[in-house]
Amino acid sequence: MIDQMVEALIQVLGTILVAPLYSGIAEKLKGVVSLRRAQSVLQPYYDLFKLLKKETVVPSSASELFVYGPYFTFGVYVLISFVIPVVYPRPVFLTPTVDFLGGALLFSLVSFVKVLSAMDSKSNYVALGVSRAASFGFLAEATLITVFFAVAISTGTNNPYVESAYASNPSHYLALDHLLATVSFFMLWLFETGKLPVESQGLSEMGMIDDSLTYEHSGKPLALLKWGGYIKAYLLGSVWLNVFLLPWGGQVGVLGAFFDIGLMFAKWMILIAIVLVAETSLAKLRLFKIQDHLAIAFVLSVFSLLFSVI
Amino acid sequence: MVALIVALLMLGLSPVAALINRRSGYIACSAGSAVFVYYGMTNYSNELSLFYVAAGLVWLFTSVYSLYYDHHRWLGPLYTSSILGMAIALTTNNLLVFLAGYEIMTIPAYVTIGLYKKTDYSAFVFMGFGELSTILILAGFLYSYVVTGSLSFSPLTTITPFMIAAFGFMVKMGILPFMVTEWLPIAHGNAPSNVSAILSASMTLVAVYGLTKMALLTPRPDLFGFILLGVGGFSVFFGAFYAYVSDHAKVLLGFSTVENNGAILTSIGVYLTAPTHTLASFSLITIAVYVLAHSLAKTGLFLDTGMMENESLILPRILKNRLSDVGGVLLASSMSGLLPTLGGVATWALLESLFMEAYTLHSALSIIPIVTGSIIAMGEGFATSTMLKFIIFAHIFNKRSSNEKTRPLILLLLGLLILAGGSATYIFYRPFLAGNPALGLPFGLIASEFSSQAFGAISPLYVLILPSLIGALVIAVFGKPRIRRSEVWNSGAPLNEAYTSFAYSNNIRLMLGKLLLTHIGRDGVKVVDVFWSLTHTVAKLFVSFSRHFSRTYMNSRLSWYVIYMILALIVFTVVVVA
Amino acid sequence: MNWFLKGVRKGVRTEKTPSDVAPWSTELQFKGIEEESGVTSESLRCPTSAIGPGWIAERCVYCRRCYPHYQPTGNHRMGVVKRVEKRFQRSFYLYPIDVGTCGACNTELRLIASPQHDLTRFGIFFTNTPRHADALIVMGIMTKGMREAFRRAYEAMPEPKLVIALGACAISGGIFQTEKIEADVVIPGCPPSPYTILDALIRAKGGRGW
Amino acid sequence: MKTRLIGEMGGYLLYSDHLEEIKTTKNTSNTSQEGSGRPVGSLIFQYGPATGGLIESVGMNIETFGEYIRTISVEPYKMRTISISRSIEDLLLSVERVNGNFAASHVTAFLTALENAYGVTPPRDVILGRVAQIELERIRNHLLVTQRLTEHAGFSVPSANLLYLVEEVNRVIGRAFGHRYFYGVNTLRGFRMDWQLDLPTLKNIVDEFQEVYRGILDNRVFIDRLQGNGLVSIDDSIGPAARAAGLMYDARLDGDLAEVYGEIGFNISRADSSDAFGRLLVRGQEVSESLRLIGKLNIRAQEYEAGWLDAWEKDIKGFTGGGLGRVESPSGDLAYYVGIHKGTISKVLLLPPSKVNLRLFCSSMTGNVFTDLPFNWESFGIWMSEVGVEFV
Repeated sequence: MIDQMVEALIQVLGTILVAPLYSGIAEKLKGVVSLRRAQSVLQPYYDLFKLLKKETVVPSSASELFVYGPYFTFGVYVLISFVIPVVYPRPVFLTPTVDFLGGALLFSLVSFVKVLSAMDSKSNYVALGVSRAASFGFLAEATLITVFFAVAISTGTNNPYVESAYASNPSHYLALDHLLATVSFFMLWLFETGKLPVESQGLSEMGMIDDSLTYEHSGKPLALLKWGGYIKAYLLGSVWLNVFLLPWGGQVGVLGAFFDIGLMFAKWMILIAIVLVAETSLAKLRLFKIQDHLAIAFVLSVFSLLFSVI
Repeated sequence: MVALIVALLMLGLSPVAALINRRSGYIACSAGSAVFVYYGMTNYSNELSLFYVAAGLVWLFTSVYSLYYDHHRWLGPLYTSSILGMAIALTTNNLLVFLAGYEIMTIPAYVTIGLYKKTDYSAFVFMGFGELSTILILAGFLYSYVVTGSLSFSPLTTITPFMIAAFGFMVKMGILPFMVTEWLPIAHGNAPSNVSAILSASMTLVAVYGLTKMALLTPRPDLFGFILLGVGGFSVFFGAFYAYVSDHAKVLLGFSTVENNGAILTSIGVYLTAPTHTLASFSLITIAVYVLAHSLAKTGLFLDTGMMENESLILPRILKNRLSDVGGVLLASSMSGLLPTLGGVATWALLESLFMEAYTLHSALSIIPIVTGSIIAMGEGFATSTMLKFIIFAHIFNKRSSNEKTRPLILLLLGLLILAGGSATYIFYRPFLAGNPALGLPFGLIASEFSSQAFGAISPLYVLILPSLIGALVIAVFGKPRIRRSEVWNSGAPLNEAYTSFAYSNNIRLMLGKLLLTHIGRDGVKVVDVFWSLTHTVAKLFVSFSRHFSRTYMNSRLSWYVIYMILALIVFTVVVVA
Repeated sequence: MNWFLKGVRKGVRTEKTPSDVAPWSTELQFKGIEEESGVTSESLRCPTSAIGPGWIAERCVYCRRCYPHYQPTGNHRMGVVKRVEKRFQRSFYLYPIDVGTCGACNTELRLIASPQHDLTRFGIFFTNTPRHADALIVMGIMTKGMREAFRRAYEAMPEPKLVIALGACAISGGIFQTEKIEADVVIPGCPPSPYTILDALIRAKGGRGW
Repeated sequence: MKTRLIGEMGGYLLYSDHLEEIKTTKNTSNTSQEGSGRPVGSLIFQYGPATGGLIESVGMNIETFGEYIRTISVEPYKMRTISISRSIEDLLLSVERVNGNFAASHVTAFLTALENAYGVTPPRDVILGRVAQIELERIRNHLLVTQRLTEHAGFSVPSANLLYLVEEVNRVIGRAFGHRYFYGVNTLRGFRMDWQLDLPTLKNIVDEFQEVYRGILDNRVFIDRLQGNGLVSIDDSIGPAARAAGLMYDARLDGDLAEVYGEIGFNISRADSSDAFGRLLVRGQEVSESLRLIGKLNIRAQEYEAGWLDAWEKDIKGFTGGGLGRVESPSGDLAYYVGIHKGTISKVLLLPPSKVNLRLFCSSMTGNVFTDLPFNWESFGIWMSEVGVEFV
């Protein structure tokens, strides 16, 4: 049990502390391809560090939900990092808390609380973005659930760790259902993390979707929301890497857990490279075309499910 | 058994008491409901007992709420007699008594809607569908009598009685394409909120109860279940979808009931078609848990609308109160199917059972649960957006402050009940409990199983505790934020007009214009509910027929005719009961 | 893919040191034959009284009437930093607000994001909400319509925060001779060149300038 | 070419060949109309004045029932007043600052109005110098507009590349004229240049722009954001918007500098779609055309001492009259009317292109959605600074 706790600690701290780095690297490389020297790879840490020291401005009619909602969502993200194989390849302490589907429901819980917390500001700009996010939510949530199930059905269990091990077998890996689920989940990841062609981190308020959820926050709650965003990108990205794209190489044991952090770094460089190409060669879709993007992801995931049983 | 008699006696007395004094009627009804809950808990035999608990809790909360809400002299007697009818239907084992209870439950609802009516056809539509439901159920029961030769609920060898009755119950549940029975009377009849809660939360519960009870007596597995499964799935999607584009608070909730009943129907479908007994018993528990989750949350949300001055979410004026805010958010999160609430466990269990079924079937038939599961997953996405819409525009935007304590407290209690209820599901899922001491969970796991091996597992208790604990830890590490108040940032201008609920869901109207037949004209956006327009045509025909009939044969005012018909039905039922 | 390859092929185009600054956006210096005290704003017909004694950067709109008595030196480091905020050393988010510009300050401010200048390498970024901002960059003359918006933007920002006045209009009223806006950092120029802006921003967060 | 109404300037209507006093007042507010009354569930969404998405301060009141824009009205929050009761040289400095990005166009139109009032013609070299400035401004503006469009589309590499080119154009201008926005360059007596115009560098810039431009036109997703976005009616459009709709309409053909443009051989650029995409096409072509024109002008690095002003200075006291100056700014027709009473300026009227474009923008927004607003806005090249200016 002590071993499992240490492994859990490495997995969770490895997630919380390393997640911003990947965003930093991705932004740096994106800047370099855009002809610039660009910011330090450690920029996300600098931003978080500064925000944690700043004052928190709260809209006059907002309640505690506005201030403490981000703390709760951060807590849920940390809980999810116990549950899914994002560093260590075997179940760790507290892993059985929820299964894959439960994990998907926890992601929904986060977005529910995040939306309420942001809307508590009563800002029209937040409402504008939330109304968009809400209208795509049905496809996004459905895809997340079906993708998780696509592999669950091929293995007969909804335990993410078993699925990871199952997919590492080449014949399972190359099966059509696995490949479809892989593509589908990647498309979903682009949407969930606000990457092109779905969203761009621009300055225009008129195009905001995800950015609107942090539009009114400041200081510590903002830091936690941003940090939570990095963790979310890391969690979903790592699931994609460990369960779908590259289910190989995880080492066990306490020392192995340290090795796994390095391994994840290597895997992430591959993901970052793919995203870099996508982010620098694509433009942002028209608003109502985003549903097409998600609909394709959803249909692929449903096909993946069908192929896995027939 | 003593408890049941006491409960029924008190519920039976309450309409009489209400005639004399409304408050005493509600008090009697509350007390009866409390005893009814006690009866359900102490005599827990199978999943059907959970229906007693759910129904009793709905009546209890609504009756206590009505003490602070009612403002019409006929409302009390009608409301309490409807509850009496439900209690009879739920507790009897006799087919005819069930039907009598069913009618006693429904008829006061006609009258209430008739009293509050704003349009003619709403009462007629409700009555029309209500009687259609009764006729189908009666037919199913008669067939059952023919098969078994017994007037009590008894095991069947054929599925036909169940099939016929199922359609009757589905009409009552507002399942696609009968969605109109669910929201129309509430909206157009503009029923008071406590009656809405009864109509939407516990009347459909009785229908689900009847359906489940019949299913339990029917041979299993049967392919008919796949039809229920699929129809349920589409009801989930369309219910949630139309709820999302509704801006009338009660219509939204009515559609949400359609969605939840669809999920329950799907679960019944899984029960009927499950290839293994383990899966069947898992889905049976899921039906009951879903019913409990839906009844409590829906009751709470309808009672919430009772605190609105204007039932349109576009311009709601709701009493602002911290207690009801918290309660509302908790109820909405359960309706959104979010862990760790009761609704979250139910949603998880339903999806899990669908996918387990697809896995165990492992044939072309798997397509049905897979497609249904995917459609329900989409519906759940809409449900989350819908509930966010409700809670945002009822509780966050546009509100007035109030000092009222009691009604918000009821809402808060319901919210807390539903939050804690998620962890209480351990009691119901007793055969599926598990633990993993090596990984820090010595107990508290609900494992979904289709054979001896676990498919997946969740621990609502841990989900309830851990995030808040981690959040508190974060506060301990980084400190509490330094807070300064300032007005909302609206790009440098004062915020004059707030975002409306209509605008919130307008993206979908534009995006899914083909499905909604969106029309943008000079006066704004219009969407057409395809099922409604169909039913509307039928309803109009029905209304004109009834008018013609009443003018020709009654030569009197329409409302007299309605009252006459109701009285006749009451006499009929009393005779049957006797 | 196409644009990814193009971007890689074109390479990084960020300048290592400042080069190529337009002369009439830099510091002016007396280069005449007579005594400096002999030439005044009046004698040189300076429209904003930016002469005497010496050249007053805050007021100059670079009309060149004082030429050849005063000539550009090429020194772009004219910003005056009255308050340094070290907490923003590595992360500095700016919210620009235009209270009445001609548009030139706006363009020059945007151009500090051009690959040549690249503000992000100094940890400086633009943001679209004052809630996320560390500094408010105010440009232009204070117009009636924008006064409230400016106040709201300032109110909306969390502490600690800086106010940076950019361009002659904001810091002295410029050619329009209106009120000056009180600020922690003052960046003269009409408009200030991207070099001048970057230099002042870097010094405002405790750096050595650019 | 037939006479066209361009717009309204302070109680007068400006036609392509004359100015006419308005007899009946009609509503020319910047509001698009759809239906009457407010539908249920709609709200006025206030965008601006202080935004992160737009370069300048501007307030938009958008009537919407969610995402769909019913009507829009634009409010210039930054209203500046320029006093005309000052020396004409000081006034010139203010005119430069009406719109920094079109400073050369404004100064040229203003000076031309003045010169027309007095009936004097400046030396040809001065006119050529002004034309060169306007064309340089056009290149920079079109690059900036293209950059803004790519930025809104999150198209990071072309966006950075274009911003790089805008900065390079500014540097070319800065080296030649001493100032990147032509401030202090034009005087009543001519214009100042410090250095030869660096044509080879400018050619490289335009070449690289053309490469980027072709690249972005290849991207379906990007084009999709512009096509069908912001359709304008042809009749009342000016500048790139008019030419995008295929009209042979350009003040360079019939404005005050038409003669010079005619001599150096100006080719009008046109497209055949009156949406944001068409406007981008026109701008793309115009960048090359402007470069070609500048190459032919061969302006020299020297300051002119114009003698034409002497006549004016002699009888400055007694002169009463007025003149109109009209040039094609990067965003379309720009006109000044200067009235002189007994030797002092008594009236300055301005018709900036942004005022007309603003009306076009508003009318083309009905039926659009929020996310497409920035694309349509940028495609017109509107500068609020010149809309909110009043000469008193």
